[in-house]
Amino acid sequence: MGLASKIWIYFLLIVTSAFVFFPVLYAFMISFMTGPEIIQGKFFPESISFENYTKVFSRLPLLNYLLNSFIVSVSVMLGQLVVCSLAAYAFVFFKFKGRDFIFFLFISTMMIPWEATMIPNVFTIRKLDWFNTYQGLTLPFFALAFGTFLLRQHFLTIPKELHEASQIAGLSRFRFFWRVVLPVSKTSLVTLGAYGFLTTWNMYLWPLLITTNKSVRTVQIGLKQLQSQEIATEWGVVMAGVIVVIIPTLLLLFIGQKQLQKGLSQGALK
Amino acid sequence: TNSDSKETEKPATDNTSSESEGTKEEGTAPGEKVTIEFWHAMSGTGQESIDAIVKGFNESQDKYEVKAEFQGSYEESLTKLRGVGGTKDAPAITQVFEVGTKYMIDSGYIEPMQKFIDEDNYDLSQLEGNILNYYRVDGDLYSMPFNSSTPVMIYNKDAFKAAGLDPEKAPETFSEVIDAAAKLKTDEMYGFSMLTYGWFFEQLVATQGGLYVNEDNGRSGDATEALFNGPEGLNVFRFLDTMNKAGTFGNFGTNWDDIRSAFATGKVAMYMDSSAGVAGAIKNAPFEVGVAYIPHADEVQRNGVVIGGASLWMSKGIAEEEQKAAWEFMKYLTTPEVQAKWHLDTGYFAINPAAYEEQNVKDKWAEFPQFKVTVDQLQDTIPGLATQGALISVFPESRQQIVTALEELYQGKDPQEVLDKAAEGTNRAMEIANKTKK
Amino acid sequence: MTRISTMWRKSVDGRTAALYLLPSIILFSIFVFYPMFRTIYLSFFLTDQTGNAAIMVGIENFQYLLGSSEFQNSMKATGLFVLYTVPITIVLALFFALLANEKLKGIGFFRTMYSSTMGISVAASSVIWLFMFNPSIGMFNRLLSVFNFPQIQWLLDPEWALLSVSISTIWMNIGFSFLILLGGLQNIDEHLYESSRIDGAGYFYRLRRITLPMLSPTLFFIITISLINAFQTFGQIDILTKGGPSQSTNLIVYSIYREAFINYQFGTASAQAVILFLIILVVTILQFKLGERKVHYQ
Amino acid sequence: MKRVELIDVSKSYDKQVDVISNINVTIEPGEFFVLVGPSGCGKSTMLRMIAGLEEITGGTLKIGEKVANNLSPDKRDLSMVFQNYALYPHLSVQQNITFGLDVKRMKKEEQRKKAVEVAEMLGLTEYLDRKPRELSGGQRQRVALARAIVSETPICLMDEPLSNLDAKLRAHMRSEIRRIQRNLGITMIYVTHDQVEAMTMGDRIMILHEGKIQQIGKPIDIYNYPANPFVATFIGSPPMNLAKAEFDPKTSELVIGNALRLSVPKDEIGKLPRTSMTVGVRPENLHPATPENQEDVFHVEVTNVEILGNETVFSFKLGEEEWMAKWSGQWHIDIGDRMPVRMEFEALSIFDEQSGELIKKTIDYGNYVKQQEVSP
Amino acid sequence: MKRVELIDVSKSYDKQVDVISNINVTIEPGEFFVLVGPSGCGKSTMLRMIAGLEEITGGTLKIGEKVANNLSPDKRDLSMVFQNYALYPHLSVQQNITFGLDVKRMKKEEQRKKAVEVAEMLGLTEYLDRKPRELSGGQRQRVALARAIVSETPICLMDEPLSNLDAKLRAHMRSEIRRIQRNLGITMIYVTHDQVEAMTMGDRIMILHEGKIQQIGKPIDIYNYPANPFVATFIGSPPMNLAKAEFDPKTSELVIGNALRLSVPKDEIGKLPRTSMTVGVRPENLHPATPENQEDVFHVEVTNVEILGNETVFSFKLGEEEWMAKWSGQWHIDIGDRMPVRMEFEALSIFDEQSGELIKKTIDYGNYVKQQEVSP
Ligand SMILES: Nc1ncnc2c1ncn2[C@@H]1O[C@H](COP(=O)(O)OP(=O)(O)OP(=O)(O)O)[C@@H](O)[C@H]1O
Ligand SMILES: Nc1ncnc2c1ncn2[C@@H]1O[C@H](COP(=O)(O)OP(=O)(O)OP(=O)(O)O)[C@@H](O)[C@H]1O
Ligand SMILES: [Mg+2]
Ligand SMILES: [Mg+2]
Repeated sequence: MGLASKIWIYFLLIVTSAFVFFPVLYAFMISFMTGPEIIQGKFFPESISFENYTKVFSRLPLLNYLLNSFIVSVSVMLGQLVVCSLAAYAFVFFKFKGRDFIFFLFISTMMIPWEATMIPNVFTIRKLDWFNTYQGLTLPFFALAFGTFLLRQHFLTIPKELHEASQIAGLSRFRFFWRVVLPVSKTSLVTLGAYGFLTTWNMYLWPLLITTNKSVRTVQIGLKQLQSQEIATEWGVVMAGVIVVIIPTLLLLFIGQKQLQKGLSQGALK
Repeated sequence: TNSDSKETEKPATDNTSSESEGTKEEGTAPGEKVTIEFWHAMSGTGQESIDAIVKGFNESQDKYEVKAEFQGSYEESLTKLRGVGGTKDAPAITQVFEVGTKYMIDSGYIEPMQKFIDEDNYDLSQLEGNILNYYRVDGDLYSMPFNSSTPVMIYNKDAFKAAGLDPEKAPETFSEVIDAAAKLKTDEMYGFSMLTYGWFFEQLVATQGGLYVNEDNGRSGDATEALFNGPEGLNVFRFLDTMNKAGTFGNFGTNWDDIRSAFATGKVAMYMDSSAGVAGAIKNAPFEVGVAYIPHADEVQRNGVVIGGASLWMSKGIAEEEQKAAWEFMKYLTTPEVQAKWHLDTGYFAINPAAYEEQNVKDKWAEFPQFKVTVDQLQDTIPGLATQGALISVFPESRQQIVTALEELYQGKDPQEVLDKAAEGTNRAMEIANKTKK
Repeated sequence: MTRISTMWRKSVDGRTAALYLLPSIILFSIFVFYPMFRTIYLSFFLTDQTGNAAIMVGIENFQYLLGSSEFQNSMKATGLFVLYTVPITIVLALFFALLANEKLKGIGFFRTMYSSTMGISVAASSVIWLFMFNPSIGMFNRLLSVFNFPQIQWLLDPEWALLSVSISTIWMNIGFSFLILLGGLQNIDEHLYESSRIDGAGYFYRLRRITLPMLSPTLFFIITISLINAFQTFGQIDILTKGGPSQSTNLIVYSIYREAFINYQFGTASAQAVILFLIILVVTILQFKLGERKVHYQ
Repeated sequence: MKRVELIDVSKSYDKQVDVISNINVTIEPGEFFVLVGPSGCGKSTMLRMIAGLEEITGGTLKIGEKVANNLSPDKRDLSMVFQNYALYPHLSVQQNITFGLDVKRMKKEEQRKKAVEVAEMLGLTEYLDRKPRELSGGQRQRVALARAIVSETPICLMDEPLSNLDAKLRAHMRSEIRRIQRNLGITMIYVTHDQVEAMTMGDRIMILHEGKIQQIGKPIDIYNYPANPFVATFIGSPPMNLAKAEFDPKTSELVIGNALRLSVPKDEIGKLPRTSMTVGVRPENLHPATPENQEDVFHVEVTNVEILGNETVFSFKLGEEEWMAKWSGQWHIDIGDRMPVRMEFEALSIFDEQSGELIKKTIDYGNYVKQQEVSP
Repeated sequence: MKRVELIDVSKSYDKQVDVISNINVTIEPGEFFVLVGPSGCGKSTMLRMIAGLEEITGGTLKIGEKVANNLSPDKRDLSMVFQNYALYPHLSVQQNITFGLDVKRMKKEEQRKKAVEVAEMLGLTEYLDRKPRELSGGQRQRVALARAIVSETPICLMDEPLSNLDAKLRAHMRSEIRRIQRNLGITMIYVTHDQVEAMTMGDRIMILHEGKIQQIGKPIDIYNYPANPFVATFIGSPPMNLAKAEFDPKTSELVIGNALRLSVPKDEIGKLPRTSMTVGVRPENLHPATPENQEDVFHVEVTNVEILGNETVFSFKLGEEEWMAKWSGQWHIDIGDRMPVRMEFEALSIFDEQSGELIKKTIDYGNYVKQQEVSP
């Protein structure tokens, strides 16, 4: 690559990524401001004050929430990886009657608005007596059409020679899945994992509806607790909450990115 | 868990069994504390205050333990209550917004407050009558008022001075407001604004003595027809329309914080806010803030305001002991000290006026005389059907219709036309609700 | 007898596959299909305040909805919203992914930047955008005033509101689309590029003839997902506009939410959900029919 | 050690024309069976059918004594070297090699030992920790080969396993594969394009052309007595020279390509068909004429010359055909030179013109050291 | 027509040991330059560096007269056949072939014409509409080849382009490639493992071993006068036989592998080193002894025999070395037979034992038709 095009690309990279990241930066700045500063619409805080952060932590059992969020997100992530990869594997490496139909049935679950199914699900969870439990928070999300779809698309790109070679080596169906398909699909698994983790981390309504006390509540509910309806919102505190809530996920993305990178450099097929 | 249904049918007097099964984890062996849940929708400072009050109650005695749990917005917590309402999983106390009153009464999940008042011979007169009125249906009090607020008009005294108006005398009638707004209008600043929210419309209708729906505002039977598109409602829409057309009205949408920041940054000189927002307005504004009664139409007498906010409801189907605990807690809530704290922390009214005699409240009022205006307005209110507030189960939906009507009005549509449309929508909603009612 | 046994043997694939699909099927049945059938059932009823079916009205709910200008408006808004967000999100994400696919020093940093929005919940990002759109203290209007442009009522002007919500939605979705597309790009066999570069193909030629065709499974995927997600957008509407002003951002899902959670009209809410489901179904089928033909699998 | 039997096997992709049709062949236990044929004739397809990777459209495949048409590949207990290697990109060379062993739950220690052993044999020792994409083409091919070798299955299928190796290594591998196959008694089915491999490794060769069997037999028999002109030109490099010929009863001579006359020995005349026929002669049987031996010599004009080091191949026109002669040693011939070439009737193969059937074999050209004088 | 010049070029992956070091070579415009070497010696790497696909770690690459180290591949105006084909899976054969033409905005009609033409030549006509995955290995390779051929760039790089083709097709392709290269004056750099290709196609050959140049020269010169034992054994199949030898001044004989004594002609004695040396003799120079010629004959015990059709190769032990002899024709030899073998001192190549340098060349073994009698 020539120097000129390198500079050009770097320029584009810097400008566009700055645009993308700006809102986060903005929230970050606000989280250090006092009420009047915010109202005056400043961009840089006059002085770095951690008052908002201390308020956030004193108001909410935030560490507890973070821990719950973490447990729930990791469980859902793992559950999704297992359930979805199994299903996607069946869709790609098995031939059976009605495969396309069942696949479409799966896809169709994505089209059902979650809001429409939520209330019956709350009743189901209550019947199962899963209020305020981790399984209530996680289990309904283990099966994910999106994840199945994502993995299916990736599995489809696995050269069929690998399947053939494994069959010749005497690999059973499951072991081919375990020993070959999963390792070479690392990128998609990491992507799906990140997706599962983040969406779960960011879930609000469901954890709110099936928890009635702090024991297993997650951090997004905490975020909501910082905003008020009729009484003036303290934006600084809210933004501090936002920052606290997104830092773990950004961190995860960063680590995931590294993993992804590693996976990619090794995974390139053929 | 399949004993749920049996449990609810069983008379609550069967003490032993309801005790052992009723309060799952914390089974109440004699001498142990009775633990109850209190579901609320207060976030931010409100929640902080509630937590402190609950802590105070738990420490004040050793028989009961209250656990205050945030359950999301009013809508969300109500949705959740639907999941557990009438069962033993229901919380002993739930906070429900004022427009859910009719819904709660009809739901069958709750035990009317009046029952405990009567049993305990509780003296209701110590509480603010104008607040109780709202929650009283056919003479019975159904729920305990908790966080109550009314609308007020807040204005920028500095801007008044700059425009040559008297900062100590806010405009009182619609036409006064219209005139003042015209004078206050500058390139940077609008004269008047109001959150696009049905509540304010209701207030402006009520203060003229107008009813919202028929059947005596829904209090003598299930309402079937909206009346808010009558002359009073039209007055309000014309009032807003005039300013909007004149360019003196600023539209800052449906979000409380937007309109407040507009005021704080000098984008609008007068606006309608909740009494609970007064403290914040004063704190954030870099200028002097005045608080006034809400305006009324020129040709009528001011009737006053309707109470807003939320009240506390007692669940049915839970152990009697828990109901008792809940009642004790509610009584604690109404004590002047607690109410004083609540008022100071949040800006909501004290439902017990004795609280205003507490020293800390007096101190605060001395510092911010504006607070007193809110209370005066409430106490000046003339009790009547209009100011008692409407009682319909589809209130949230109706409010939404009003919001749409207001938005269309601001886009330049005809006031009567948009109002009629809102009334029509409300009528349909009421019709369905009445049809499907068991 | 032998025929049965061969059939049994031939179906072994199907039976094993069922085993792999079982967890998904069970969970879907409980948490998706069952509620969906309930929804469909409810859509033929008027419900009482607690959400139970009360009066059977047949297809009246549907008739009412299709005739109601409010719902038509909802559909229109949803359509426009999908039109504004999906193509732009994907084009931008693709552009970023192509940039970030270059092998350069520090590219990992930029990749993290681009994907960062995926790590931010809809609630959190909506709060941030709400703040930026604030007509008095928000970033945008302050910028406009610095350059002496007229102020824009981002979320309050019915002309602008949908656009503003779309802008923030594009931002929220870009991280995820970016990540998926980047993954797709990196899976393309390096040799193909080598070969084409030797042929003297320029950047855009390569993009058109190799990158896009080879990326087509991923593109297909992300388009499908984005479409479905766009039809189901809810969170940002709830926080940014609550469907207003003048219903201009009252997307169908938000309208369903409002019907169900605020108005307790489960019948009409269900009917709306069913209609939405059908719309997405049709779009997705079209997408599969038209799209998958153009997709090149290995 | 297992027998592999194909009975009337045929195959078509997508219900189109058969790429393989009516194959009948039995590969004996422990046999080294070589499959050759022009590119695209269906060799890989046949291997893949035996391996169970491709469905069999028609006919029966037996492995051992069992019908295996519907047996899944992992039940067939065989190993295969794929034409395009099919290495696992995510595994190191060593893991790739031991993949099959691991599947069979062999002990790790033993796996390692085996891997090291076979890597040693294939010159892969220093690459054991690399990933496939860090290897050269030939190294990758050797990994694929190693994978098949370590598995020690009773049947082994190899699809051009040495095509990317240099001559020296290839010679080495040839003998190694043969040795292992013999020692373990593996039934080997081996596809190759290399004449030397085909001639030296196989117990039998099968020649396939457009999905049909042309001839099966011992390598040397096929070389000497090709069943038809196709086989004649396919086996042997440069290929056998062919031309149309007619018998001229007047002079008792064979007129080859309208250009060359060769007297026919008396006792052979009866065997020749009266109509025209196809005659063939291998390039190495077109000898340089010596001063002593001037019988059956004709002169040709050289159109192309290639010196291969230890032998020289030159082409010339015979009638409409381009013929080639191969002489051992390096000959300094220039294009345009007229060369005296000697051809004997005995060296000719004669095929029926219509059916292509072999009518007259070459005489046995074997040089018997013990029985006869040693002579070139 | 462009010159390609490598000056002191070297390459290492990941800063590890050099896989290519200090390559200095100039490939002349229009030259057919063949690159050979054992698997993994760096041939593909070198091609990829010339193509610009691999960074050059050290040294200078010039294409035409310009330094090209940092030139991007598309600016180098060359074409390449990849060892693993690198076909576009999503394009049909025809589209694959015309990809490069399309890049150059050639008219569609003309593209089609060219594609059909080259497909005809490579026997791909019926596959033009298929996708690569529906082709056999050899067909894929031909598509890759076709792609390079149609592009008609001044420089063409081919990485084992014929390895998956059968002998007949390969022979055909050899001459076609050579013809096109000559006609268009393409500068060709050609990697192969095939001895015949190396010997017949190249104007010059370069032999690479562990990234270092061993010898560059005309094919026949390299065959006859290998610069060192490595080249000697690498070029020629079977390879040259090597053994340690010492000169015994007493008897004026060369003692080869402690087993064989060969008398040295007087005038050669002076040229031999006094210490030990490596001698080599090509298998085809180990002649069968005839009754007339009993000089320098020795008897060996046969350990292995391979009949290749037109020639026979057998092995025997000489001291510790395994030697091979290649006799033309089919010889019925059995393992264990004792064979009389004749070897002439003139045919020996002698290398310095330490440096490996060639000390004594074989005498010119050319058979001159015109100048001398035709004799085997
Ligand atoms: N990406 C890589 N990383 C590290 N080493 C590599 C990489 N690619 C090739 N090599 C090593 O570099 C050496 C030369 O490889 P190259 O592909 O040039 O060999 P080659 O001469 O083409 O061999 P072959 O005839 O087997 O194709 C080999 O030893 C190989 O293992
Ligand atoms: N998936 C497929 N769909 C259609 N035709 C195919 C497919 N795979 C192979 N063929 C065709 O079948 C024929 C036989 O292919 P096969 O791979 O068996 O040839 P081969 O003998 O191995 O050739 P090579 O020596 O070139 O590898 C070829 O003409 C090929 O084009
Ligand atoms: Mg093949
Ligand atoms: Mg190579």
